[in-house]
Parts: sequence; C-alpha cells; structure tokens
Amino acid sequence: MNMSLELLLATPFIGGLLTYIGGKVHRWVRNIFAVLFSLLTLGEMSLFYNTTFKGDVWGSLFGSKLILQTNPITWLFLLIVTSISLLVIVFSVDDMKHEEDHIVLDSYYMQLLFVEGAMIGIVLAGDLITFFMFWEIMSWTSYFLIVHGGKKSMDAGYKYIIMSIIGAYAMFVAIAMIYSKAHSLVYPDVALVLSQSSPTFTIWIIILLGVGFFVKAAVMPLHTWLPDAHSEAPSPVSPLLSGVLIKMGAYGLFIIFYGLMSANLAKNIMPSIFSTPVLLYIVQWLAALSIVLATFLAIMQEDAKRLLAYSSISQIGYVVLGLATGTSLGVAGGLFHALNHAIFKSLLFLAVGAVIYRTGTRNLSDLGGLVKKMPFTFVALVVGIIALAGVPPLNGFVSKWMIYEALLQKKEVFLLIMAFVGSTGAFLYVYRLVHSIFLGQLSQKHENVKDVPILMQIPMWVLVIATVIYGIFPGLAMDVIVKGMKMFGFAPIAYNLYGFPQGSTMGALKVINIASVLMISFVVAWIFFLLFSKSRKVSQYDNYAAGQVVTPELKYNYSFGFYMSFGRVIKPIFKISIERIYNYWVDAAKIFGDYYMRRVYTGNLETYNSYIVIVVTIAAAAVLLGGKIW
Amino acid sequence: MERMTEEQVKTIANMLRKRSLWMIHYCTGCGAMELPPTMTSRYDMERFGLAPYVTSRQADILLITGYLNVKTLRRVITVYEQMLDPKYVIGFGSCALNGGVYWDSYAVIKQLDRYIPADLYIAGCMPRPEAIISAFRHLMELIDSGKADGYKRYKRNLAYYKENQRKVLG
Amino acid sequence: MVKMILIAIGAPLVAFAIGLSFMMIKRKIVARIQRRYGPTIIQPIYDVLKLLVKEDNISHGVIFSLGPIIAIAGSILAVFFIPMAGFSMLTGSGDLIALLYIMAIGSLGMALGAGDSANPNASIGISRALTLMFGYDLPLVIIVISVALQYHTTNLSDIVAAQANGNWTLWTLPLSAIVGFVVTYGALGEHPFDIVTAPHEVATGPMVEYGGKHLGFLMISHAFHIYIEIALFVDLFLGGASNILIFYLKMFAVFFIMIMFDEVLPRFKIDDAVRFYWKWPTVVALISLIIVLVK
Amino acid sequence: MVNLANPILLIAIPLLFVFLIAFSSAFSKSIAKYLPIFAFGLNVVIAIMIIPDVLKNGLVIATTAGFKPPIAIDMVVDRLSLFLAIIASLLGFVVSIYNVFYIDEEPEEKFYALFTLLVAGVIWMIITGDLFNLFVAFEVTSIAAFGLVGFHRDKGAVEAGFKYLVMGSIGGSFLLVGVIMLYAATGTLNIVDIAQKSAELTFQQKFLAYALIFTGLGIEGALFPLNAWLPDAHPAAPSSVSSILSGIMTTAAIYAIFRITNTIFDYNQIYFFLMFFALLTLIFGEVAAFFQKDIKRMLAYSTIGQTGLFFFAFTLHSTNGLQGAFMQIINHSLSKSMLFLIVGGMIMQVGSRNIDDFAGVGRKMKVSAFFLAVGMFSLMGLPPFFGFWSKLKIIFAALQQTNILMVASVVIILLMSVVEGAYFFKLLQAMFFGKPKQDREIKEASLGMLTAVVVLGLILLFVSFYPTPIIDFTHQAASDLMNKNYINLALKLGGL
Repeated sequence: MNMSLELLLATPFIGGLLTYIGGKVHRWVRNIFAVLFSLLTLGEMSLFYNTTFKGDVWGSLFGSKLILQTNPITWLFLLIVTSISLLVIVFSVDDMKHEEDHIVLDSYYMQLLFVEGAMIGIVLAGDLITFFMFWEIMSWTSYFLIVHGGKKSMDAGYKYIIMSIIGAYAMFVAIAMIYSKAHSLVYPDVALVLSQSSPTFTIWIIILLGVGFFVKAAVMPLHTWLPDAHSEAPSPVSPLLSGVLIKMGAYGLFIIFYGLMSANLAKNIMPSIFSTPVLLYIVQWLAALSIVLATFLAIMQEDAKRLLAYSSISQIGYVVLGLATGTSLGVAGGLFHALNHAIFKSLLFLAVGAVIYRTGTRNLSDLGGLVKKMPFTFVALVVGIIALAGVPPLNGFVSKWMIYEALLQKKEVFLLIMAFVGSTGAFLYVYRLVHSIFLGQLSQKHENVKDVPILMQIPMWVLVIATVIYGIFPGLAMDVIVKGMKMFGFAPIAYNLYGFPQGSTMGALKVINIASVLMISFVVAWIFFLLFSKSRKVSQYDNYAAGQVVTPELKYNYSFGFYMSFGRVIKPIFKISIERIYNYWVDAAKIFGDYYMRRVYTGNLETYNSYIVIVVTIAAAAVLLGGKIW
Repeated sequence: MERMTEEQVKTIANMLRKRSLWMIHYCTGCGAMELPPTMTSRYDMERFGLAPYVTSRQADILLITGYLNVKTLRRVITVYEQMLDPKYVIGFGSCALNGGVYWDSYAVIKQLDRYIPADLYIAGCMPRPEAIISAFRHLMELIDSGKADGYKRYKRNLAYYKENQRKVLG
Repeated sequence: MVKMILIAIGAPLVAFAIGLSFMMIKRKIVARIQRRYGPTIIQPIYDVLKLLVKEDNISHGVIFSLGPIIAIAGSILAVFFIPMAGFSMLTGSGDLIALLYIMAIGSLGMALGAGDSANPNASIGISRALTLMFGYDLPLVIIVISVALQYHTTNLSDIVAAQANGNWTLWTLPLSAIVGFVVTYGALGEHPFDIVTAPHEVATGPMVEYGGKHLGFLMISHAFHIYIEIALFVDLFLGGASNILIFYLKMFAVFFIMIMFDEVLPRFKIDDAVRFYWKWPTVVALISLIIVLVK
Repeated sequence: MVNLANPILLIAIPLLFVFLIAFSSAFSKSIAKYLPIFAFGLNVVIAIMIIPDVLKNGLVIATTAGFKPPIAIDMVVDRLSLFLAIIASLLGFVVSIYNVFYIDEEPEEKFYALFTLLVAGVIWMIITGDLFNLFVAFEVTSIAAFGLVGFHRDKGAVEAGFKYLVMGSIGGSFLLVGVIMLYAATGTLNIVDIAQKSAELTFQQKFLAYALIFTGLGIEGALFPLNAWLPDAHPAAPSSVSSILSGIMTTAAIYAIFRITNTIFDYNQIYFFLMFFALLTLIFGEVAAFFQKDIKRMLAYSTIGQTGLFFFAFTLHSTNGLQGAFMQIINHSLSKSMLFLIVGGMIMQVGSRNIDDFAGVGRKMKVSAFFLAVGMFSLMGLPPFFGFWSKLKIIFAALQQTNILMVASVVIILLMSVVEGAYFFKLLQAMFFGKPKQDREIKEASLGMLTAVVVLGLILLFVSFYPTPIIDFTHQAASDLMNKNYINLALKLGGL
C-alpha cells in the first residue's frame, strides 16, 4: 500500500479550500465537495488498515525532524476522526440550510474540513512539533465552528479558546523543555530523553503535557469549557466536538503514558499504589471524579445538549480511567471506549440535533411525545442511550465492562465503585433525555412535526448500525487495538470475535449470546403477547387523571426538574463549583490588573517623565555606586 | 390439545374474572366509610379475590359510593370509559340509587343508570359490610352466568347514554 | 443438545414458577400478619390470567406495548445468567458485572413503555424508580466487588462452587450479606422502598396506564424479578444449591424473612431512601470491602 | 556605471523625495501624493539589490564624502540591518499606497513630506554605522513622528503629540549625552571603533554612557516604564502613521539597542538586567491591552507587549534567542502594520474607535476582516502562521537551559500570550459573530487601501507557509550578531 501520509493529511485541507471556492459557484457544488473530500479522506485512511507501521519525514524545523506516522492505534483514532467528520458533514447539508449568509456556510464547511485535517495531523504526528502545531490549529478552527451557534455560543467559544490556549501552552513549555535536552522531538528520541533524565524533570514533563490533554479531554477540574461549548455549538458540530475532539486529549494521554513514557519508566521514577505509578493513579482518580461528578451534573440538566455535554465529561472519564490503568485490558478498554463513545455520543448529538432541527428547542421541558412524530430519530436516540448507559448488547457495555474487569484485576476497588456509580447514574440522565423528548405528552405546538429529511437520517442509520455491530462483535475493534497495543509493549489480551474468554481473574463475556438470547426471549414474549386480544390505540388525552378530563390545553406532563428529589440528596456537593472558583480568580485578576494599569499609565506627562528620571537614576546609581549592575 | 369452543373460553374467562375482581371506588359520600372495615381483617374481602386498585385501567369494578352531582358525573363517565372491558358498575348506597337525602337537590344526579349502566345496586344508607360482601357475591354469580353485561349495554345503547349525559352536562 | 433445549425452555419456566409461588405465598403471609384470612393461595394466578383474558386492551403506542414485552424478555435473559440449582446455563457468556447490567434491561424497557403512556404519574414513578436504583446500586456494587474479590473471580458459577460444603459467603462476609439483604428490598421495591409504585401518591407509578394483558405481563415479569433478585442473593451469599429443592428452600427462607420485615415497615420518601442507602448500607459494605482487601 | 546597490541610496532617495514632495506641492498636490510610492518603491528595489552582496560578504559598507572610517559617515549593512531595512522600505512603500486613499485632510503635502522623512529616518537608524548618525537619525525620526502624531490637530492628537515631543526630546538628550560621553572617552563615534577601544575604558565610563543611551533609545523603543507616550501617540496618529510607528520605528530603536549592546557592551550581567525590562514590558503591555476599549490603543499596548517579547528573546543572549527575536520582529512588523492599516480602514467605515462598535464589521468587510484575523493569529502565535514559528523559536531558545528563572520567564510569556489571545479573540469574536450595532452602512475599504493590506497579508501568509528561507536567514543573522561578525567583517572590509 503506497498511500502517502502527506496526501492523507493534505486531503481535508485542500478539500476545505476547494469547498470554500466551490461555495462561490453554487451551494450544491460546495456540499458535494465537502462530502466528497471527507469521503475521500475516509477512503485514503481505510487503506492503512493493515499497515502496522509507516513513517514519513515531511520536513524539519529547528533541527528536529517532522514526522508523520501511522500504526493501528492511530488508525483507530483516524477511523473515529474521518468517519464522524464525514457523517457530520452529511448531516450538516440539511441541518445548516437555515443559515442564509452563504459565506458563513462556505467557511463553516471549510472549517469542518480543517478541523478534520488538524485532527488527522494530531493523530498522524510522529513528533511533538507536528503534534503541537496541529493541536493549535485544531483549537482555533474548532473555535470558529463553535461560535457559529449564535449569541450564547460566543461566550462558550471564548471560554473554550482561552482554556485551550492555556492547556496548549502548558504543553508548549514541556515540549520546549524536551527540546532543550534532546534537540529532537521525534517520539523515540523524546522517550529516550525522558528515560535518561532526572525523575523530577520527567514528572514535570508529564504533568505539563497532561494539563494540555486534560483541558482538551475535559477531565475535571479542567472541564469547565465543555458544557458550554458543546451545548452552544451548532448541532452538527457538537458530535464532532464531543465524539471526536475530546478524544484527541485521550489520544495525547495515551501517547505520553505509553508512547513517550514506557511502563517501566513510570514505575521506576515514582512510587506505585495498587501497582499503578502514583501519577497515573492520580489521573485515575481525577477521571473517576469526572465520571461521578459529571454524572451528577448531567442528571440535573434541563437542556438536552448540556446534558449530553456533561455526559461526555463523564464518559471521557471512563476512557482516561481505562487508559491510566496500565494493564492491557484496561488500556484496550479505554481505547475501545474512545471509539464507542465517539459512535454513540455522535449518534445522540445528531439525534438531538434532529429534534432541534424540527422543533427549534432543546429545552427538555418544552418537548415531549415526539416518538409518534419522529419514530426514526427515537430509535436512533434509544440505541444511543442504551449504548451510553452501558447496557448489553450494545457497544458501550463491552468497553465499560473491560474497564471494570481491569480495575477489578488491579483491586482498585474505590475507582471501580465510582465507575459503577457513574454508569448507574447514566441510566438516570439518559432516561431523562429520551423521556422528556420522545415520551410523555406531545405538546400541541409539535403536532405537525415530521421526521428529519433522509440526508440527516443516513448518518444516524450508519451510527446505529455501528453501535450494534461493535457491541455484538467487539472482536472487530479489538483486532486493531490489540495489534496496535503490541507495538507499545503491551501483553496481548485473549479475545475473540464475540467477546472475551474466561481468564484467570476475569470473567467471560460473549455478547452474541446475550444478544441472541435477548432476541429470542423477546420474540417469544412478543408472540405470547400477540396471543391475547388486540390492543386498541387511544389518544394521549384519554389518560388516567383521577377522572379529570385531559385536554390539549392542559399540560399533563412531568418533565421539568425530573430528578428534583435526587437533586436534594446531592445538593451539598454542588455548593462548590469549580467554574465559580475560576471565575472568582479571573475576576480578581482583572480588578487587580485594571487597578494597577490605571496607576501606571495615568496619562499624566509628569508621571511619565518621572519614570524616565527613575530609570536613569537607578541605572546611573547602580553604575556609580555598585560597580556592578546587578 | 383440541380446540376449545368460544363458549368454553368464555366460561373459563368468566370463572377467572369472578375470582379476581379489582375495584376502583369513586367515593364522595359517606358510604365509603364502610369500605375499610370490609377490606380489613374483620371482613377481609381479599378472601374473594377482591382488591382495591387505583387506576381506571387496572380496575374491573367501578364502585360509586355516594351521591353524584353534575360536576362529578363527568369524572365518573371518564373513569368508566377508561376502564377496560369487561367492566362492572356497582351503585353503592341510597345516594347512588336515587339521590338519597339529596333527592331534591338541583345538582345531584338521581338516577345513575341513565348515564352509565349499573350492574348492581346496594341499598342502604349506608350499607353494612355484610351487605357489600353479599353484593359482590351476587355480582360474581352474575358474571359467572354472563348476566353482568352492563358494558355491553353501554356499547349497544351508546347513543342513549350519550344523549342523557349531554342533557345534564351540556 | 436436547438437554440444552430442555434447559433453555425449562429454566425460565422454573424461574417463573418459583417467582409466582413466592407471589402467592406473600399474599397469604401478609394477610396472616395483618390477621386476615387472606385470599386463596392461587389468587395471583387468577389475577394474571384474568388480566390476560381481558376483552379490551388499550395502548398508547408501540413503545407502550413493547415495555412489558421487553421487561419479560430482559428478565428471561437475566435468568439464564444466574446459576440455578447446579445448572450454570449462560454464566460462561457473561459474568457478575455483566449480570448487573443485564438485569437492568428489563427495567429500562419497562421504563420506556411507561414513559410512553404520557401520564405524569408514570413519569414520576420512573423518576423515583431510577433514583432508587441509583440509591441501592452503590451498596450493591460494593458488595458485588467484595464477593468478587473474596473468590478472585467474577464468574457466578465459580463463586457458587467456591462456597461448596457450607462455606457460605454469609459466614465469611456477614456484613456484605446483611447489606445485600437490605439492597434486595430496594431492588424488589418492597417496603420501605415502595415509593416507586406508591398507589396513594402516584397511582402505582409506572403502571398507571397499564391494564389488561399489559399489566398481566408486568405481573409475570415481577414474578421473574422476584426470582432473579432472590436467586442472586442465594447464589452470592448462601452458596447456591445443587438441587432445585434446596435452592427453593434457601430462596424461600430469604423471602420469608424479607416479608417479615417488609410488612411492618413504613415507606421512605425517595430522597430519604437514597440517603439511607448511601449512609449505613454503604458504610457497612465498605467496611466489609476493606476487610476483604486487607485479608 | 553607478552601483545602485549602495546602502547610502536607501537614505538618500527618501531624503531627496522629502524635498521633492515639499517642492512639488507648490505646483500640484496630487503629485505629492504619489511621490512617496516611488521613493519607497525605489528603496525596495535597491534593498533587494543589496541582498546578494550581503549574502556573499555578510556585510556591506558604504562611506560618504570621500573620508575613510572612522571619521567618515558610513552605512553598514549586515544581514540584520538588511532585513530591517527591507521591511522598513517595504512598509514605507505599502503604506504610501495606502496613504493615497487614506489621507484626506489638509495639509496633505506636509503629511507626505513628514511621512517620507519618518521612514527615511527609520532606515537611517537601521543602517547607520556610527553613533552620532544614530542620534541624528533618531531625532529626524522623532521630529517627523511628533508632527505626524499631531496631524489630526484635535485635542487628543495634540496632547499625544506634545507628550511624545517632551518624552522624545528627553530621550534624544539622554542619547546625545551618552554618545558624547563615549566620544569623550574614546575619541571616536564609529561603532566598530568604539567597540575596539572600549576595552580600555573604566567600568563607570562605559556603563554610565550605556545607561543613558539605553534610556534614550528605550523611550523610543517602548520599553517599560519609558513607553508611556506610546499608548497615547499610536491611537492619536493617523492609522498609516501608527502602522509605521508600531511596525518599524520602535523596532528600529530596539535594533539600535541590540546593536550597541551586543557590539560594545557585551556583558552577561547586562542581559540579565535587560531581561527584567523585557518581561516588565511584556507584562504591562499585554495586561494593559486587555483592558482597552479603544481598538488602536489596544493594538498600541499590544505593540508594547510584542516589543517586550522580542526584547526578551534578545536578552537570552544566544544565537537561538536572537534568531527568535528576529523572527518575531519580522512577524510583528508585518502583522502589526497590517493590523493598523486594516483598523484604519475599519475606523473610516465605523466612525469610532470603540471596540463595541466593531461588532459585525467582519461580515461586511470580509477581506479586511480575514487579514485582520490572519494578523492577529500570527501575533498570538497560532499555527500555521509565522508567529507560531517565531514563538516556538523563542520558547525553545529560552528553555535551552531549564533553570527555574527561564521556566518562570517562559511561564510569564505564555501567560501573557493567553492574555493576548483573550483580547484578540474578544475582538475577533465581536467582529465576526457579533450583531452590528448601528444602522450605518458599512462597506469594504477602498481598493487602494485594500491593496496595501493584501500585499502585506500575502507576504505574511507566504512566510507563514514557507518559513524555511526566513528561518535560515535569521539564523545566519543571529549568528553574525552573536559572533561579532559585525566587527570582524567591518574590520576586514575596511569599515574602519
């Protein structure tokens, strides 16, 4: 396979430009270009399926080579990036139609492709400069995508870009520190430097790089940008952000934990708890806290996309938790969950986007009863939530199960408990989502709602199928993951197409049995059900209300504050808000800065001249008296 | 297994129905006061498979315990129509029978079966638990013999009932 | 092969029979506790069959009708994953952790169906059910982890096998067993955790719009549910059983003690229920877990 | 055949044109408009013609009036001064085009004359080889700038011009005193010569002079706390003038500090001392910019911050640091001049300098806004723009030794970059996605103004995507400066 990586990287960028130019010709030229180029990228990417390793030098900068490389792990992430991008673009064609300013739309598609390209660049990067460069490009291009979403999205985007920049600069410091030691930023060289440097240095590097990835992966306490950004972004962009973009953080963590810092190194330079190096253990705890707290927050949301955004924080917590276990099973679970989360979270965001497209609101308590009007979207959403809640036989279950088993093997029971709790909490918020949108009473203003156009349905179909397939045949993904992990020095894990055989300390899993037995018992139960007299369909207003007659004017629906009583239980936790703490410090810094700036730049000439006098005096005095300037 | 005739099925069904009667009671009047002793340990109507249930969908018997007025009739009709066939109505106490002490009130419905078909009335102001249980036993017999067909009558004479309801409710 | 098919057909039937028998016994025992005569012993069968042969059934939509079906399908699925009297069935295809989630399938299906009934009582009921589930799940996972650590496996058959010769988890981890017992109340929605269906507040909650055959199906699935929860408890803490009679007796013992407490307790408010579960059962379960860890 | 590749022409032509403009305005004002374009067009051509010589020899020396150095007035162009001169000429050329469409206020001819003088002075400062010439150029620049800042003649402009005048004069005086002290001590004004003889001087002699020269140049070069005139002067001046002031004039003064420090006063302690100036300048510039409501004032403070950044890179006193500084100078000159030009056009349309009024402008003035975004991204150092490469270089250079001081400095720099991102993104966001406030019809800037912007923007984009030549060139320039090739080559080529 002689596909060049540069071409793969360049395709979306070139495609983006051509799409923009195409938009000047006609909007359909633009749409077709956008779809075609993302399809092309996906096609090019798929050619690397069997490539175990390939590296290209594509330039050099400041004496460090710039490298593009691919291996099965990068292939996995490439799969996430390219496929979700393609689906998002297809979905956008109809969803973004309402935007009248065609320039905005042209640049929207261009930025979509640019973000895709940047993420491909991140994944393909074989050295830290390339990585960092595309990381930054991804940050600002995705920023422009977020702010497409209207007035509120501007604040969200602003918060996002500022936090991204902070995170990126933390990485920047680390990269520069590595560069000063190695004068080369190619991954193997970096790994060498880290293994030869003092532990303090290495730990600092890991922490600084980690901060950058934590911001992007939205691990608590650096998550505050995510709920706003993901919920305020346009509907097709949210899946890209939640499904794919935060995975880049996970990918970065994988690279530093296992690419740059070999397993032995971590163990050598720091003490271990539960046979996990202490730094990774802290990461695990942060991830576990993300899982639990974000779950709690998601339960309390009233806004569909915000709910999903918090859920993303929680789910990325699983990914990071799995990645940080350090065992084959855990890391494989984390990687697999990254893929699965990309699939089902994109599906959920698209489904919610479809609802927003038709109803124009994402406020959960304004919706309800749409199952009769948008049956397909309902199915998509239900499949998504079942996967998200980690219920067999869909894909979210398998990866979560792997993470649980890995934690149990390591006896990290407290983390395991938190992971379980987050998963059960997921039942609450996913049910809230499906109930408030599709079940319950159909509001009168949504009487004429139809299901979404076919172009918006196709991406959801694809994702539904993917959810089922990866759920029942986890071996398909494990092929890639295990092959890739072998390159990073992990012991292979036993698996087969349908699941996992029983190991010495781990239980067995065969999803196809679960699925088929469920299917059979479902059919049996259904046939049994059909034996009895037929049901008569009644309207939603023919409903038990203790004899009261339900009329369309009467809102006979329970939706607002769905878990209010649960909210009372967890209220004490939310007295502390991380965001409020940040805001407090930012405000304090602003007031401080403003105050002192006004004192320095007074606008008064005498003051200014006195500065000159002071400087000269000090300099002269230093020279004359000290004989030394410092 | 040989095919059972429809008649046999009906017989078995009626046998099951009479052994498991779930009631929803519509209580405004004082008549409901005698229900608790009927349910609790003194008389224990669960012996006969009778149990109070909450919603109209689950119940088989609509127990109208007390006077009905124009305002509450609408609710009673709604509840009755929401119940699933087969369903039975028992007028409980003299208020349901003929208005009772409120016989001359402008707002009280004097004759229940002009609006919904009652299968059975229990006389008395208010009926004793023994009378209640006796009534249920009687209803069971009616069910067994297929004579408790109020719901069929309602369907058959829907126009009649609707007309009467409309007159009162407007 | 024949044996497999027999088991596949037999296991759900046996489970249903056991569950149904408990439903029968429960009503009788409850009546006796309340100093009533009580219904005939087979009253639940009458009830279920009566509901099934209702002439008229209503449905609020496909999902509404699917709810009870999924509830039963999920329950049957779960039955296969719990070793029953020496038969391991599908325990090789999914372990204890998987079982925790398999058990949720039925409830979620039911929740979907109930939500489709467009009745706020149902919604409130489900909101409470899920909240309660969240409540008892925390101690539940802790004891499940304790047991898994105790026997170094998550395979239920192995756990049962390890408890052979009277070496029950009940003796080795008594604290976990107590918590498990308390959790079972919540899982079955018995007093004091019956706020979910509280008839006087939310008109039987999720079941508010269900009648006729739908309700009949729900009662069947409840029978399964009783079996699943009690059987899991027996497998985890009472060493399972090699023969169906002993298995039944163990289950009966657990269930009997449950009813004894059940009927004399009042009802928790939902947030109090969660607070309760997150307080003492959790603490006790954690103590037990730490004991296992240290051991 | 006259050798046109003569550095003296770089000054001589603009100066000649200053008089031509003054003269021609007597006949036709429209000629005066176009003359600066020719002047700087020629300048650019000449500067480019010098490139081969400089690349070959590393240094080109031109003397005047038949004297030999060190007595003669000589122009010394090495790689560093060459690229600064090219930038200055280029900016002069581009901004002259812009001026034609931008300046519509009397007295035009005086504006053009002063403008040409300003750029000429800047170039003079850059390529001069002796200290007194430096002072003269400094004064020429200042005088032209005083006039230009006050060009609008409203209250703010006059006040700003006056502040600038006072502070600039003080600066000039200090510079002059410093130069005189050196002259008194060494008996020569030629930089190379002083560098040769300075070894004999006492510590006090040397550094007192240095302190004064530094202060004088620092005022012009916008080093904190000597830069207080700048935030007033830049907004008050016409945008094209701000563009030159910000883009190259402060840089020229900083260049002079580079040159003098590195050639004559090359002591490690000095760099350590200067680093504090650099960091303070950076901090105060960026933080103050964050609070501005006036778009030009914001850019002006941002200039202070950027100055701090490349001055910091200079104080690292390493080849890499210098290379980073030079790259950042290129980045800043191109981007910031472009930004001022764009903003000038926008202010004409919006009629206000308040940032809030710029909401939604980006949707109307698409080309301008696009290049504005490019410029800002480049200043913030976001890839793939040129600022990214230069920032990368600076940070890499700073962290060559990972000691705590350097890490702290880098943290400060990056924190300030965040602040910079904060205010630039705030502006960009309002501009592209905000709702327009007033009903005022907003059109794209006129084609001529746009041409100037696009030329700069395209150059910036070009160097962004193809930075290798610049990186190589600046590396060479930096190692020249580091290795004192200036002195060595000047001696070899008879500059002394």
